[in-house]
Amino acid sequence: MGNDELLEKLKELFPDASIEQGNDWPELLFEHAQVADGKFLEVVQTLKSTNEFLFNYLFCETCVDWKTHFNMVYHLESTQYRHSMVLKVKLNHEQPSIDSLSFVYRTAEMHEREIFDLFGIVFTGHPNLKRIILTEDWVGHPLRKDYDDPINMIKL
Amino acid sequence: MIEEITTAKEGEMVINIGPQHPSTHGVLHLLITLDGETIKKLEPNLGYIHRSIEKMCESLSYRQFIYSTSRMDYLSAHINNHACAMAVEKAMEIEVPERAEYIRVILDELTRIASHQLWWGAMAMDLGALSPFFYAFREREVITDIMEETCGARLTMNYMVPGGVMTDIHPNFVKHVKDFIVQFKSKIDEYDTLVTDNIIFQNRMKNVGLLSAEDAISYGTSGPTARGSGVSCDIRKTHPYSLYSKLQFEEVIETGCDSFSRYLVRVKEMKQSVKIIEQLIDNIPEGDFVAKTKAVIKLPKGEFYSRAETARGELGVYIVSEGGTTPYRIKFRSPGFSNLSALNHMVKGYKIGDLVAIMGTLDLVIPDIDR
Amino acid sequence: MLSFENISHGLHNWLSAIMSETPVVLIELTLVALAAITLFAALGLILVYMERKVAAVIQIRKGPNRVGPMGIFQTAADTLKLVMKENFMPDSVDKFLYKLAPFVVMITAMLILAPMPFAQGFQIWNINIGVFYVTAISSISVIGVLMAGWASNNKYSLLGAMRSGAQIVSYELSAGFAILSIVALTGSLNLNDIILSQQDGWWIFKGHIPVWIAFVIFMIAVTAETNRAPFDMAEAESELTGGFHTEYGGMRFALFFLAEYINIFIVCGIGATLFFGGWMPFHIGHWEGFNHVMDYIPSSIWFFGKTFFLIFVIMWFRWTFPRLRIDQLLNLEWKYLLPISLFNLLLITVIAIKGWHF
Amino acid sequence: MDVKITQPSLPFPGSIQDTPGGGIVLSKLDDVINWARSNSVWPLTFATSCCGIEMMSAASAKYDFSRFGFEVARATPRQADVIIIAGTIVNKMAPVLKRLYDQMPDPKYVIAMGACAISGGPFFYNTYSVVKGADHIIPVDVYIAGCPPRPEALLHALITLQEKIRSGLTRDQIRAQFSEDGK
Repeated sequence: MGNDELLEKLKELFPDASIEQGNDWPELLFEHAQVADGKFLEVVQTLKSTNEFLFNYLFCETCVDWKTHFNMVYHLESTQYRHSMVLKVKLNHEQPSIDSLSFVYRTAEMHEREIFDLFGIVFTGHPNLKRIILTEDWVGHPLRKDYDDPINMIKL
Repeated sequence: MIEEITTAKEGEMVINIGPQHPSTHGVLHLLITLDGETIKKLEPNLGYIHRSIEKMCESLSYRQFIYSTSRMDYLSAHINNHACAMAVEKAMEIEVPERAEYIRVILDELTRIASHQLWWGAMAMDLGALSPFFYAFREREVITDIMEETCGARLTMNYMVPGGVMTDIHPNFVKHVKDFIVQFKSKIDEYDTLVTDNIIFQNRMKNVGLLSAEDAISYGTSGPTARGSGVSCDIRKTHPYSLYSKLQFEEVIETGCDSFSRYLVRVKEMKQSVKIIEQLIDNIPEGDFVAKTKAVIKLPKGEFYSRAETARGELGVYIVSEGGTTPYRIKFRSPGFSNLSALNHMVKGYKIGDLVAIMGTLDLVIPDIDR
Repeated sequence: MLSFENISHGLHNWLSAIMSETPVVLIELTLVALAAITLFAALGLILVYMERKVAAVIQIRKGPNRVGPMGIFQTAADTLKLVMKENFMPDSVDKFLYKLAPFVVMITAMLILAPMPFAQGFQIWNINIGVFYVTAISSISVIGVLMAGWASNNKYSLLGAMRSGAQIVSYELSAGFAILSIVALTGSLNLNDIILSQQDGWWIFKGHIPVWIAFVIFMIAVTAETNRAPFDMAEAESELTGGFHTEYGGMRFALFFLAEYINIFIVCGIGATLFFGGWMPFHIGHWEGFNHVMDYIPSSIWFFGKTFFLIFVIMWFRWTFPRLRIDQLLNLEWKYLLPISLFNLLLITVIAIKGWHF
Repeated sequence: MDVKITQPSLPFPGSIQDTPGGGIVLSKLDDVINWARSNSVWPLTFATSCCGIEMMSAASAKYDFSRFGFEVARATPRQADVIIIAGTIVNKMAPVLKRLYDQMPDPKYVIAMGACAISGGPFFYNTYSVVKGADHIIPVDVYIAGCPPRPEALLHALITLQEKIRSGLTRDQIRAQFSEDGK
């Protein structure tokens, strides 16, 4: 499916989300309230199992700290149709939490542990949510913009 | 990894592999639960070489941040640089001169061969055959010499810059690459006699470390790991970049889903890479090797993603720009990280010896996983 | 002619002439012990050097060549360094067993030197059950390995030791059957008798294909018994870092290291004795002239030549083959080698009874 | 290296007096031991990142450090003499490195290979997890510059280490000497 067609289809399916054409792929942005209470899993399941989309390959999962809020960014691809899309969810900055995708895409488990480690986002329903890269006793989440470590970081 | 890692039950033994262990090729730490010699559970513990590259890149300019990527997956340094340069070029809408594209693809493929050769030697070493390592390095050293001549470094090149390549190729480049191809073609069969056809080796590899196609996709694996399970995922074919849409080569796919298929994919990929180099090496066009760019690169506001096929799989470079001279956020989607997540699934029920073999076929580079 | 036999006899006669029997025996025992230890050390140095050079040749490189001419003092430097290293002991080990284990392994290796016929009439102990003695003693070394693995209080060591136990106990069987087939042919357990029975040709040539099968099985089994690649389960560097000797360093490690090479020497010596006639020169049936020419080469050279050739073959294995997995290793023994060697022994017995060999 | 052994001002009765010839025998023995130690430097197979590949290159047929007797790479620290820190050391790795070093029996040596092991190298600024130089954790004998250093540089470092060993006292002996002198 081409990007334009995909954009139309997504608009039909998710009328309340903000959808726009990004630099490469259609971008679907949800506010956190729209996908709270387990609705996010439904959205992802729809994207994964609807015959038109079949987004079965989560090739990148990451997070961006925009100081006022976090953006979870999921890059999805269909190995059958070879089309891709970007799924974004806005999370609030105080208590960021979102449903874990580790039972939908198993690769998400490691990615989410990394994001938990470096951004401090809590994934509800994650089977083994603990730090994976930093030591257990590490204080703070270093990829947040307000992270500061005067001992280890030498600023240029 | 779905189950919780609990303390060892009666008759089980928890054993630490790594951080310093010969089979992990670096400082990976694996916590495995054993019943006798059979692996019940495996949990990777990363971060022993987490160098905070993503944080560091947030304060580096778009010309500088490329160097840190050659230290990420140091065996595919050129391809990493290429992916980063592509991301910047895409954002700046820089047209890369054709000569630069030719040089880039040739070097990419040489890197792929060198990486696969090192993997081949190291994997044989994991299985206890020490000699193939030396045979692999014999050819690899020729590639390193070619790289050194043109790029000035043996391993971490930083040769590709936004808009092209840093300097023109060395006058002897074409000749030496051709010599290498002749030498390599005469030796590649030796690899098969020494390792592939060995009965012990085949027994160790066949029907070990099974990863079905669905699992391969679900675990987000890419590169030879996924292609060994019959998943077509070569970015060079599915989302062609640079010159790859014009080139004649096959995407190597094996459907065995076991360690041996992953092994075969890599060995065959070396031959395909030679094929690609042969198509390009005689026709490097004259012209500029780098497009004219401003001294200070400022990316427009937005998000940019570029994908490239490294020797280990798909590398994604995700740049979020606020319009300044430094990226707001950079994420490197490293192939090894996702491939490693499938390891627990692959080793369950096999022996310790198999774990080493399976890890060998995943071709993990730990700094690439930890970043 | 100056030979080992003449030297030892001359020494004995001279000692007997100047003193009574008891001091003679005592002095001779001391001399033998000294000679055995010297041989032990020298063999260790030579074999390690040889291993490194063989590896270098197979791996298209040069190997040690800086320490002394051609690097021949390399292993001497290594040994001296290991002796001078800190003699430490980890805290959590079983102290007594930890100290004892290397000695068990080394003493076992030295004990098997006793019945080895190094040259014509040159043997420490001409025992009439030599073959039996060798098989019996050699299986003690596994106790040392198990001891080391257990005492180290390290999971890798324990795994390595357990693997080694399973492996040595299984492969003893087929090695035993391969040895038995020669015993069946000669009808004697005395190593000297076995050698003398090969006066008109070595068993490997006289005994038809069954002896070849026995020889191949013997080589596979002893490679496994000495924990050498492709059967180096007990050490398995890429899996278990160091296997049973992970926690050993310095001199204690050196003892394990040397014992491994002495064991190789011994099993190859036994192999050479059983299948290639030991010190017996290359004889062909009743070609008196040819046989006479061959006799001019000293018997010790024949013995060491054959032994070192077999050692070379075992080293060749090591640097060529990948390692087997533990279950494959045991399958190979119990499902293939053992039935084959049992049947082969039957065949050889028939050959021996009917006298079908040359 | 000349280390002067200062005579105690008041020799107490019963202290070992220098006898003619005795000192020579001892010093000769020391020479032999140093010769053995310098010629048998077994590295630990320890590599964290890129420099490890150049270490492997140094083992390969083209550079072949087995000529000097370095090829007996031991996987367990108990049997190793030298630890070649090939690559970046991060905060999480630092205790492990210290422990590996502690597990090695004396005499032991350390080579810091590459910019990362010397000072953190390219990862010096703006990183929260990199140890700025492995010598913050364990004492280093030889430093090799480069990112990564060439295999020849590694060979040179190993030869330098040999010279250092051959030239005299080990670190602990020097330390003992200094503490005797009250420094």
